[in-house]
Amino acid sequence: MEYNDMELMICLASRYLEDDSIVVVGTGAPCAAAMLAQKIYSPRLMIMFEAGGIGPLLPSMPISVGDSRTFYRGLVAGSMPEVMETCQRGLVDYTFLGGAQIDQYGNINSTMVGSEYQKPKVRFPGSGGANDLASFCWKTMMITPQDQRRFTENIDFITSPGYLTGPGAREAAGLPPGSGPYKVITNLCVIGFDEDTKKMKVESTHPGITQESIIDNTGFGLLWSEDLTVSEPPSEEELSCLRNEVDPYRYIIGRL
Amino acid sequence: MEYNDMELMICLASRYLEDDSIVVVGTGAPCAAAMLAQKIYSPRLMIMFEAGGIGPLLPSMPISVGDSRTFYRGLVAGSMPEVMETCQRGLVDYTFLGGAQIDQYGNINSTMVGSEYQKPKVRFPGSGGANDLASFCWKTMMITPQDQRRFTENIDFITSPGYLTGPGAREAAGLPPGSGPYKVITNLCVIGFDEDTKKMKVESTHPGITQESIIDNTGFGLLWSEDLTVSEPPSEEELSCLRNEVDPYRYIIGRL
Amino acid sequence: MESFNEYAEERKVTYKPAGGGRIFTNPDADRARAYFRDQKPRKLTEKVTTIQEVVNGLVNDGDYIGVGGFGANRIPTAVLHEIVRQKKKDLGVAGHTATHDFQILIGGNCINRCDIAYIIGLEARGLSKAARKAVESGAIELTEWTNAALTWRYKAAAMGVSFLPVRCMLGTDTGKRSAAVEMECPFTGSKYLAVPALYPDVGIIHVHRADVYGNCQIDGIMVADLDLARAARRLIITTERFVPNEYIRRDPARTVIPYYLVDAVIEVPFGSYPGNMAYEYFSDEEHLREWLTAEGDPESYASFLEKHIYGVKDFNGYLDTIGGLKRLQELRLQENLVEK
Amino acid sequence: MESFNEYAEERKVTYKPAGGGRIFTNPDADRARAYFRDQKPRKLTEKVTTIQEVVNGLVNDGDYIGVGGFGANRIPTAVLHEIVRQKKKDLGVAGHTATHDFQILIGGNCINRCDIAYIIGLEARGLSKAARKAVESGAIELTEWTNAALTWRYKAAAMGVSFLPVRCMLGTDTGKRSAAVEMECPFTGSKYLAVPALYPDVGIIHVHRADVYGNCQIDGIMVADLDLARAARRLIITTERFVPNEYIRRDPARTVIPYYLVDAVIEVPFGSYPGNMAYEYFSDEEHLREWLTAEGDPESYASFLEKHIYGVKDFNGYLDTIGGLKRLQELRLQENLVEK
Repeated sequence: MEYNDMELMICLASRYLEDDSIVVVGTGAPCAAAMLAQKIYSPRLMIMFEAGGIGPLLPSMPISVGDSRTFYRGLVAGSMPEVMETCQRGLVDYTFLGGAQIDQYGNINSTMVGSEYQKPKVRFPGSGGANDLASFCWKTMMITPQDQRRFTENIDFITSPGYLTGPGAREAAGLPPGSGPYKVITNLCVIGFDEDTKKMKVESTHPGITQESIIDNTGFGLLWSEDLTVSEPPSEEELSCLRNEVDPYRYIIGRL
Repeated sequence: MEYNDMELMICLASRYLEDDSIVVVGTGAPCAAAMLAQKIYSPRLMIMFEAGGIGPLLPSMPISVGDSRTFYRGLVAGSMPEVMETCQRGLVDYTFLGGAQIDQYGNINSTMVGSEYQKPKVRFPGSGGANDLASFCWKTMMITPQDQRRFTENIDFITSPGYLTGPGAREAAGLPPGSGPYKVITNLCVIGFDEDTKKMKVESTHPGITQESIIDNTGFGLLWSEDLTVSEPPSEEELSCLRNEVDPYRYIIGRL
Repeated sequence: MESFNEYAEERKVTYKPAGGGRIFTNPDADRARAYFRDQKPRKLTEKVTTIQEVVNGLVNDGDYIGVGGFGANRIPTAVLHEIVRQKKKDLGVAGHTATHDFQILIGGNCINRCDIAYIIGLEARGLSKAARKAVESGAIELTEWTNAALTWRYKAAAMGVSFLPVRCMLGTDTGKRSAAVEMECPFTGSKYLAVPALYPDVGIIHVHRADVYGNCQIDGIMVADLDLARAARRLIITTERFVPNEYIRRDPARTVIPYYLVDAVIEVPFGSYPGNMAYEYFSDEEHLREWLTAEGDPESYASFLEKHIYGVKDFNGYLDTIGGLKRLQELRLQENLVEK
Repeated sequence: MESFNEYAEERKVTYKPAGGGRIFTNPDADRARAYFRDQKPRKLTEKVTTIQEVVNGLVNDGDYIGVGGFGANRIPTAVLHEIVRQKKKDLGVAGHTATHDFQILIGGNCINRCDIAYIIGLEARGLSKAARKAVESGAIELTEWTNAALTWRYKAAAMGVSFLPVRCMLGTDTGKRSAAVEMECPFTGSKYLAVPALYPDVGIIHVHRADVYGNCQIDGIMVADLDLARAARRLIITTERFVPNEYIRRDPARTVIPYYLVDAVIEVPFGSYPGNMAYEYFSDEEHLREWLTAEGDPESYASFLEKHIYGVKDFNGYLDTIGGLKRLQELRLQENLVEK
């Protein structure tokens, strides 16, 4: 079955969300991945939204993390402090972030490009809840296209913490021990983080993608897993569920 | 009209609760005073209870500051943090406290009598919310019988702050400026606090009570107002309202 | 334009213990995070059990417990009686206006340490002689706080931080017998007391409605229970009645305790008796008076406890001793005839 | 027995600014207390007024405002439009996921400073070119925060303290561009950032129901509005509909904003349009798209604002320009056909 990059990334991401765990997601691809996971792999995955929606029976894709779908037939219609405090307290397993730049330690920039803060070349929306979720949730995941511009040695602004400067740096900064980046899912490969160096380590390359092309699309040196595999492509079940139930209007996955 | 000490104290106290203000009360005499004030002087006096009840249409005297009467047809059925934070934020005008001992600066003991903390001669319930309310509310009032044992130079334990050691002491301790003891209403007189020394100053003596008997019943030196008056005794309206509407079963005011 | 970073320069400040009290529970937020990650049941599965089992399994000798409600209002009586019946020992207790709940645990000699705000008294009902005697004997180690301070200690834990700044207890002996620490605001220089997060080993809360997963609704005031539920390492819920999950989902704004905080849930009709349960039944003032009176004499106290707790199998047995459904219906009527 | 006062000895610590950002509002809790004592309307009297009057009377040039809801969900559109129409200048804004609300104020050039968590974007809808241009030009002074940090800054104010300790922003440039201060826990020694209380001059919140005194009910999620309502020096409420005080008293547990926090209340049906109002009407995605598109070209932008804001008298006039009740009924249907 054919599929596009977005479909591939969403299907791969959905497989990492364990059943009986809690994930805080935003709109877009992360939400699609969580919905897909619920429908195929993890029926009791609990989805939270930072504006207060907890455990909805999502009827369709929310357009805002605060719209009424985020608590449609939900378990709790709470508040932003309620959700953020649940995260800070250590109850949330996963979160998904996006961003304009990411470095080898999984630090993410969603604030600005440029060298002068008050006069940015490009200004992005900023942290929103991203810094909070990357600080508090146990495992941070990212879905992002991979290229030299995005995967860069020195990002212009660390909006949300990855492993900062390497081993021990999160703990030294005061961030909760044991938390941090978990997987980065791109259009080329699935990347984890090396336990010793806390640097990105490619775990699987997508079908048809060469190591070379991954290296060419990355602005820093990547580690490679000793057990490097080829990513299992989206199954027919995943794709049909994603296309027919999760995103029937193809808002997120776009046209083939 | 005849009246007993409790009726006298409640009637006098009720006159100090201004309309359109907020008071946090406990059970017993303070609650009776607030209800009486609402019915005669201050129909829009807003009564709060520290367990969370806000603005009830009190059908009868609560037996606990957390029982269901404290929010009966109320404006808010809130929580303890909600009420305490409203007090800490500076929105609450009055509170009423009781206690076993009080000193000339209006410091109150409701914790223990004795010299050894771990082996008290008599142990009382402790602060409850009293320390909080005395710290946060703008004006603290007290209804108490007056005698040498209660009105004492050195109280055994400062549970709730009055003016501590005198002028500036509350502020130096970090307590909110402008807050503090306001009136002490006893069976003998109404006592205010001298602006300069923050010591108790008698403002009015009750009908038939001599200055001598007040001095005899006080364990420290009292100041006397230059405008010392005789307290206006309970009116017929006050007494009949107190007896027929506020406390028809005479739980608080007892038998004549 | 005005700016308010007056103290924006690096500066040395002093943390100074305000009191010599002991902190009975570890306030470390990271330790709590690890516990919540590993032990909190995030499965949306049935957690229905019995009072006997839950006390046997989740309440250990030496545990520190936090009790929901407000003394004799919406209290989890069934669990408290079972703790006494199972002779749990050396419990620590958060005494934020602990009245009848405290009195029950004192009856079983279950407590050896207590964070106090208000104990011994039963508000307008008078004082418990048994509780006073236990406390005056020195058998219970005490650290002094206030209702707000204990509420905010729960809130710190609920927020996931190890302390919060507060403005109560300043300048008083209450503060001197607490375990608070004097500090100042990094922005204004104002004095504060820091209070440590309070993570009870076990929280016990009675609610109006819950589903079998533990999603809970409470009517009326919440007292400090939202924060207690979030602060507790283990959380036991008793509920007046079970409702279907569908009922919970119909109005998610009413879910005040979500299932992922809850370790066990048990249906206990009239579960707050002899305490008041808002909109359900009033407190049994007669029975509470009997209890206070019985405490006056060792023999009558022992036989009172035997009759109502030790001598019965469970909470339903207790309800039988006080007149059963007939008496409970009177109390329901009293709650509803409130304007009389 | 274990004790946890490891750091119970007096000790020196260092407060160190984490970032060079400016604090736009005075975090002093005593100053706020004095204001609340003197200015907060504790009278239980009618506070009904009009949008024109309230913006004229309660929103001053230079004020710092906090907007309720979440960007394009339950936002007080009528007040925001009137602020633009009355050409208010030099406003400060709390930008916690400020999306369409921010976009409106940018349309009127009303903002000169902003505490940012999330601005410019409209979530899944894309980015506002006008907002981006305004921010990139350097015309708006920025201090960087996060959604949680801003929420907790409101909460500090709501609690009546001048700061709270938090664990976000640590180690990042977000922290370096904030005005937080590095400190440590008095009990555990753990590192925290202190964030300053945020007391907006004006809070503006749209609710589902309110009585004429300002007692408010909100359906669905609260976002950060409970704390915003308590933090704001002046508070403006718009409501979908008025209800009698008796309706409020029927279920006091539902009152999330009590009257004594409220300075003015105005009934504005469809008041969150073009934003979503839970259980009432969905967001008007078409109109929001038009708005984003119009921003692409100065002329079309000007005429768009003229048509929808400057050229109409009031919010009802605006609703006429987008199709009136017919369109609004479509959005109500959409909210109710959510499973389609």
